[in-house]
Amino acid sequence: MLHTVNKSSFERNSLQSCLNTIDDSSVILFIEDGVINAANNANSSMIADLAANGRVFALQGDVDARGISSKLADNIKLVDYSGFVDLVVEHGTAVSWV
Amino acid sequence: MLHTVNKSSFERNSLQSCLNTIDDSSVILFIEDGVINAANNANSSMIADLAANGRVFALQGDVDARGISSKLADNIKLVDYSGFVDLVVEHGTAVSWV
Amino acid sequence: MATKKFMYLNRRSSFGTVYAIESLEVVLIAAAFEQDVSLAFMDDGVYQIVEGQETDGIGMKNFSKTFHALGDYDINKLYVSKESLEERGLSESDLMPLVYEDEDDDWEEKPSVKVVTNDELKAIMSEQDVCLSF
Amino acid sequence: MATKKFMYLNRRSSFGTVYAIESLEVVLIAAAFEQDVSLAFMDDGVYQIVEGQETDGIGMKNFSKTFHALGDYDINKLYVSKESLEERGLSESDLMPLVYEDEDDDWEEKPSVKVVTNDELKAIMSEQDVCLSF
Amino acid sequence: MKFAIQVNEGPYQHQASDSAFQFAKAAIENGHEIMRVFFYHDGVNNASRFTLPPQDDRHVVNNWASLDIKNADGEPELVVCVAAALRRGMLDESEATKNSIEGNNLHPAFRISGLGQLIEAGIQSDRLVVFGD
Amino acid sequence: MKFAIQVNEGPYQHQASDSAFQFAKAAIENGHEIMRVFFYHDGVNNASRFTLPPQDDRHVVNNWASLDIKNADGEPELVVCVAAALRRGMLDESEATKNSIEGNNLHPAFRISGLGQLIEAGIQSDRLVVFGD
Repeated sequence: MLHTVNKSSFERNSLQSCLNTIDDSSVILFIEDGVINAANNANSSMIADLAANGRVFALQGDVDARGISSKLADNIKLVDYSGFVDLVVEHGTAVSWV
Repeated sequence: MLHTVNKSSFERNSLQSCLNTIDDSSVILFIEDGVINAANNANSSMIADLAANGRVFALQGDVDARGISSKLADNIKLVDYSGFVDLVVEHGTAVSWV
Repeated sequence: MATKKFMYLNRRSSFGTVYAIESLEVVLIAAAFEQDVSLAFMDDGVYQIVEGQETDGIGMKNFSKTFHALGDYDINKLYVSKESLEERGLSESDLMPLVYEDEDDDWEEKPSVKVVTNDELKAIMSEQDVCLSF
Repeated sequence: MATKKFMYLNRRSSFGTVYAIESLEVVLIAAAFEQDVSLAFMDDGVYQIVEGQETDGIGMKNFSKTFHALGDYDINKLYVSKESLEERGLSESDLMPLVYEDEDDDWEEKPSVKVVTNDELKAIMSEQDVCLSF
Repeated sequence: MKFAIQVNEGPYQHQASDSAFQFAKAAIENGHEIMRVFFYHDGVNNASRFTLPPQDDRHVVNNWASLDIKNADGEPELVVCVAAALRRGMLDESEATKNSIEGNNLHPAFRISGLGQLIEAGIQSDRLVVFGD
Repeated sequence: MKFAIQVNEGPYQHQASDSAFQFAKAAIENGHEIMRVFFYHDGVNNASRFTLPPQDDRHVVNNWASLDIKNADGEPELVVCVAAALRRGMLDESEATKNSIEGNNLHPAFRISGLGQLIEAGIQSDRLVVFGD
């Protein structure tokens, strides 16, 4: 499964809820304000293990828009919209943590 | 000042942000989904002291709509919309933690 | 048509936003399509099915009773996060007693609501073909 | 007209929602009314004035440069929550160097942005007559 | 006392507009004046005369109109921000004509004006209360 | 692959509609099919032909229209939920006439239909992706 998270974990609980129910083969893609979760900050430990396993992606355009491209946490993989489409194709059911 | 909080602290950080910057003479009114913060739950300690000082209000109509009228935390004062108006009159500047 | 597993993921309470009522409207339509339908209630979504909602004081429509109709539409898999309930000081007895009649068991009335752990929910979610989030 | 203290409270980042840009539009209009204007940036609102925002990849308008115009409109009290910056791994040097020319000090260029603790912000908020939240 | 109200969200999606209406109604019933309601962001969508909710639900737009909030000149003080309105497709006859659009959707109990009306409301009212998401 | 997209928020207020558009565009460029975009909740507001953003900003409604998503019969597959639309003042000519409203605001690149179209999209597509707040 592909889980998209579009909100900052500082503002909302959606990343935590996603992490509570994500299975071992799923990946997470941060889009919109969700890319704030891809920055190196006080909440980074939430996703460190998943990222180390190559399971955390962030949308490049949204990262650039927030001015945090030089501040990403370790092991975040960047994709463009075309890469977003590929993730949906590859990982099957898409769950949006809106 | 009157601070209104209209979101659940389980979903958003607005109650915490309000508490970080509320001064000693201000009161809080929970409206809409903010009344979830008036229920007795895992986050109740956030507002226990303020409530004990009589500084925490909740809108009765919103409490009833969420089915939590029998589950309120200690010392929450209920008001109707008329009481909401009175709080705005009495406490001056209104800050909405939208 | 092929049968797919549809999950409706409800994470918000009933009246602060429109998502709860408009999610329920989708679910009622979905019943006609004879797909495998599950509803998940987690986070503040658990408040959607708390017993005793009264909306007279806010001038909004009280649609909570509509959940009782789901059983008649063969929608009887309502999964509620145990952890979400507990955090909110709620238990199963605070929820509406939603039921359905089991056609495979002499139409016996059975509960539609099942409180599950997040780990159980994880397994249920993993089986879904389509997830609609509200 | 009487002079009142107006605070614009910005708690959300720039592009996920419209609040940031439409807040800035209000502030620019407000300048014409010669009121006492302060802006507060807290929570994810601090991202609004981070240096180096680039929106080509999302097809949205990059309005971040408009913050540089505030000084010309005598809007030079931009308070940024220290705690909000720190939580997000940001420091003052990550913010846009927003300045104004001080007419009371031989038009010397001075910083408009002031990083303050939540306690300092509390005191500033307490003095306001009107608070517009975005 | 003289109140001003800002509404930041549209009808039905968020409770903000309902809460603001209930607040305004209670203020008027308590003998206060609502000098202006300013609709900003998606709040502009509260002003559509095309709105057709189900029979058994409240009619948010008509609720606002029923308050009949006007100034001394008889103009509506349910004010819709022009910039926010155009961006979201809320037009009165004048804006529609100016932009060569056929038709318009602004309810006659509302009027379109500039952001200055919000600042002015903040200055002239005793209290400004914001309702949003 | 055959994609369906659900859009839950209106234009400009939230990024959801922009993200969904960029995703749809990329999918088409990569050779996939967008079999339907279903606009629900405030998402219905993406279909307004009255929308007039500032010159220097993107035009969200025209962006969607530019994708020219149609089915084999030539009908638009930018589908607006009728219940959500009526509640929010989004009308085509037929709904306006039926409800005795003068005027309508649906952009011709979209069509109004029932919620069954969302379920059908879930069944018939290979992937359904939701964009919301």
